[in-house]
Amino acid sequence: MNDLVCVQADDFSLSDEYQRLRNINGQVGAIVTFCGLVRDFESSAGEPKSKKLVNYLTLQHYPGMTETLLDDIVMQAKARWDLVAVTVIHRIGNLAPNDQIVFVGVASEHRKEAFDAAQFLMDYLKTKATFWKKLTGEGAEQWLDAKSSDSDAAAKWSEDSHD
Amino acid sequence: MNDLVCVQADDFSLSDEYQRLRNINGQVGAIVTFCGLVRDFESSAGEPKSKKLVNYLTLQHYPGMTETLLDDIVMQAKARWDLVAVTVIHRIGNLAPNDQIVFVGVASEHRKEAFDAAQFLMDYLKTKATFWKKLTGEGAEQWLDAKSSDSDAAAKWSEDSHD
Amino acid sequence: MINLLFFGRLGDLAKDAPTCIASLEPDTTPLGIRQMMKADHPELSKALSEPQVLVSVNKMIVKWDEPLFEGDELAFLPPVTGG
Amino acid sequence: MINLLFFGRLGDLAKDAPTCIASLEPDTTPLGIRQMMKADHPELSKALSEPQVLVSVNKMIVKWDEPLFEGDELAFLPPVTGG
Repeated sequence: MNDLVCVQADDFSLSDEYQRLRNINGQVGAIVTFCGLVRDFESSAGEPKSKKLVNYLTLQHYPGMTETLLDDIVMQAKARWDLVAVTVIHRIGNLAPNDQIVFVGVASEHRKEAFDAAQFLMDYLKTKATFWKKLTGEGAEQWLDAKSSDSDAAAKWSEDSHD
Repeated sequence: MNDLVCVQADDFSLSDEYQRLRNINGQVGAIVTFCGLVRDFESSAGEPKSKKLVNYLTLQHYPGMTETLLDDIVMQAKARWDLVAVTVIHRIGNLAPNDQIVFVGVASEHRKEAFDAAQFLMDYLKTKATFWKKLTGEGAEQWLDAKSSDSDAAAKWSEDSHD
Repeated sequence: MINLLFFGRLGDLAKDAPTCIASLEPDTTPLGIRQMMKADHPELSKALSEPQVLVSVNKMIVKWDEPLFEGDELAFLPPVTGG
Repeated sequence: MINLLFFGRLGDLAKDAPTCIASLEPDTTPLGIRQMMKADHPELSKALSEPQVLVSVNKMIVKWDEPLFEGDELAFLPPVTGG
């Protein structure tokens, strides 16, 4: 299997993950990567205008369940598009501004499949995988709310009969 | 300006380009990268079933005109989406299988803008920028035809009234 | 015995709540356990009753009236916010 | 003088074609130059006549009947295939 799914406290290297995808076989013509970073200001779901200074985010997950859900999301993507390989890495623990949170990488023959699958994986990961985020900043802790824009983005993939 | 447009014979480093985008400011929450690679087999536009072994591709461009067109494509993307920074690098000269041909990187606050803009940039770059590709393989040279799927992909962006 | 897990904001509210239920009565469900907590942990019980909260048994999402069995791992999941 | 540039497959066909036009007659257009080549470079002229071929003057796409002026750079562009 050419796919890789990992939940880890350690940082990841975009360069290493890219090289792995690039060297899988000679038919890889397109590689799309997504990296999510911690921003230095975060707005709550209900109040997009009021931004809060971030000291760090704490990423919690449900060990065992998360990996199963991520495997399932990757399998769905591979069933839907013609892909050579997929990587999903999600970090947990305390993450400071500019730290990497999540990596999604997709290798395929042509670019459309890689773009669509990477976006699908992120939309599903945001709304289905068992991660929770707590913001520590301005002397207070606050669990972040799910964003309705994320559920809308994930719902779009079930409505589409064709891509 | 945080944007970078470059046509060069030299290889590029995904890692360096990613770090540049990552460090522009603290509001970067999403980075999407696209890398195009030379595949070891290439099919002609008219005959998707008959694949030709690739010894190398020769990338030619129109110096001066290409850079102007790429600058214009980047400006269009920045007018259309809220982006922090964009990088477009396109290589020219002889490129062997697995070599990197093109890099597009987009940094933004949220992921949707970065995904849409990266895909838009690639669709436009494929159909508007003055590059030509010659395939050398199986003892013959052959200029590659434009693909109708690429023009269709680019046309989609003008039809969409909303993204 | 049934193990109880509370994630996200529910974890903060469940600091004094039991982490397991030692003796399982027949026909116990996640809903029943939520109601059991009403007396000693009213704030937690209220948070568990919010419509977005999901419940899983042995890492599979289930309905609130799913019957529980000895050895099950019951988890309460607020809306996820990964990525 | 007008410089002529041929890209992609047109460049291969234009190996023996002139790279410039030394003396410019009034009202010359890209179409006129294409027709001029018919006699000595019939294959190139035919390729230039394909409907997908675009023409640029000083790196801007123009119509085939755009008037040309002394010092212009005229380029013939087959369909692009970058990326």
